Amino acid sequence: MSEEMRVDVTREGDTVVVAPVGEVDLSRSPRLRSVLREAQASRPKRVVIDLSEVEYMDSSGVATLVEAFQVARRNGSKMVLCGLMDRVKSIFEIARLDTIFTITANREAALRS
Amino acid sequence: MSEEMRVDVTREGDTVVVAPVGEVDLSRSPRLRSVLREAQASRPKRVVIDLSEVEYMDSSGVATLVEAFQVARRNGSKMVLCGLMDRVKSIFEIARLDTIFTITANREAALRS
Amino acid sequence: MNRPSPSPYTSAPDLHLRLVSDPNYLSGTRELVAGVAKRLGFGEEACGHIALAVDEALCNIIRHGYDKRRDGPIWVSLWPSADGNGSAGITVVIEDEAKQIDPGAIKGRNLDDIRPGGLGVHIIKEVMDEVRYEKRDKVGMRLTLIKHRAAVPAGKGGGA
Amino acid sequence: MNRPSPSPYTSAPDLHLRLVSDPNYLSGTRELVAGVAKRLGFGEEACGHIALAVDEALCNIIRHGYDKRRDGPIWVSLWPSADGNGSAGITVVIEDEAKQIDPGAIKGRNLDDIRPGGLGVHIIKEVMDEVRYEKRDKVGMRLTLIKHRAAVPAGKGGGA
Ligand SMILES: Nc1ncnc2c1ncn2[C@@H]1O[C@H](COP(=O)(O)OP(=O)(O)O)[C@@H](O)[C@H]1O
Ligand SMILES: Nc1ncnc2c1ncn2[C@@H]1O[C@H](COP(=O)(O)OP(=O)(O)O)[C@@H](O)[C@H]1O
Repeated sequence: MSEEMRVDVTREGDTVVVAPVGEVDLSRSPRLRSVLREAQASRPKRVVIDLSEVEYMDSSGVATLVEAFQVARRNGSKMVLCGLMDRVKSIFEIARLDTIFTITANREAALRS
Repeated sequence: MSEEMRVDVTREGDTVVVAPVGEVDLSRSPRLRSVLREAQASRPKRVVIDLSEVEYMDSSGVATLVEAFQVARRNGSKMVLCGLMDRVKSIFEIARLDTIFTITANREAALRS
Repeated sequence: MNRPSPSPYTSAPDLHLRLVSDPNYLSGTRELVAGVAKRLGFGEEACGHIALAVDEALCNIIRHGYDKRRDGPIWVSLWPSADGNGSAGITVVIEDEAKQIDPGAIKGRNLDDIRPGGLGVHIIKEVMDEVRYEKRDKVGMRLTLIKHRAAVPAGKGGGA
Repeated sequence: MNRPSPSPYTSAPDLHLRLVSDPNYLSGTRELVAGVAKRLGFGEEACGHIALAVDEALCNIIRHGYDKRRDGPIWVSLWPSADGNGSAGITVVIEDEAKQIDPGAIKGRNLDDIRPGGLGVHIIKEVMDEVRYEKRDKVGMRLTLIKHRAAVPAGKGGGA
């Protein structure tokens, strides 16, 4: 009944940038998960997840990112999160995951990392 | 039970600027009404109502502004609205009041008008 | 408080909110309605308009129906709707236990007459595709609001 | 659908929402809860946290209680609360007709073990002041969430 969440995927050299748009909750995280799986299938050197257009995230979104993080580690690729709004950053802090992920302020910094 | 709406009032020469903050709906318009009454009591030459921090307005807010407009006309003072967000402008259009009020883009333009 | 009489719809609404007639709860109710409309595929402006129509209807119930009493019950029911034209939309039914009034007596005023007030019904009819007031069986009023999600033939749907 | 059994509170809630267990309605429900919390004087961050706790609780009901069925009833009730310390707050009660589980078996996991999932209960307990799971009389669970509005520390202004 509802529209699918928009998730923009762009490739820049060895890097793939995945940018979901909107609210990543239980109704939307399955879509983010399948886009991430596809993006990671080619084993890119670096996966940047740009959250600058994500206004809300719950634990289903966080779980999706933890899963992608584990895939990246298995693949030997680097994963970076960027552009987190305060309320999104807050859930990573509550989950004590803010020190596990590499987090940069914006996409440019993530691409340089 | 709930906090009162913030309404900033500043005087610049013969002009009084009234700037409500937040959502001007039935729960908040009585407060805007009393602030406007007080601001208009001294019969200022010009009343500027700065709506740039108003995220929402319903017909009770519009009615409050129409009332202030009528008081201004009786007092021979000029009344200008400024800084309307799109969703606020929309209700003035639906009420066909967008041509009755003098509306400027921002406070500076209102003070020059 | 009694439950509202059965709605004109055969299926239970997906969301059904009971609130008391306190203006402080208008804001949360608007957010609920706009949030649901967004998930049903309405754009930002349309979501704002649907929430505005519900706000205006609730204001009228509080002011005219309950004479500003803050403890009267109001029920807001939401259904995703599929209309005959293959386009989807939202149906909102608002019920109260307040004063009954002849539906024909509820109408928007002539806007050329500039005065405070008298805009609510006009706004509701302007932003929604279908607007229908009825008396409920024993007590109170029922207002049905429908908005289609685009692909609506030019010329707005019939008002009340 | 049956109504939930009487809540532990003597007065009817100011707002009482019934929704079906469809993840698409999480968003509207969050907006309702955050909008009401804001009017009760909570600051922006606290409103976001209360809405997050409700979202996590609903997710768990949908996933664990109803095994992802989308048509199970869920009731969310909201009360403004006044506690003994003279500070106000909000009480949220969430009820379902889903699987019953021993409240003691619902707990957050050790966060040192990094794996997907297992965060919901931890988040709920972290952001709310009181969290109580119980079995309802015959069927389903009841979760009571309370957040106090604190004597707001200077600096952080209470919401508008
Ligand atoms: N829920 C209601 N109960 C009783 N009367 C109503 C209700 N809604 C609208 N009305 C009537 O319709 C009239 C027009 O309403 P409206 O356009 O909102 O303007 P206003 O409320 O400012 O008069 C009201 O004055 C009132 O007589
Ligand atoms: N409403 C519920 N109904 C049944 N079981 C629940 C409910 N809420 C939580 N649980 C149980 O508590 C556990 C921990 O939940 P949570 O911390 O949200 O992590 P996750 O849901 O990812 O396992 C769940 O795995 C489940 O066994």
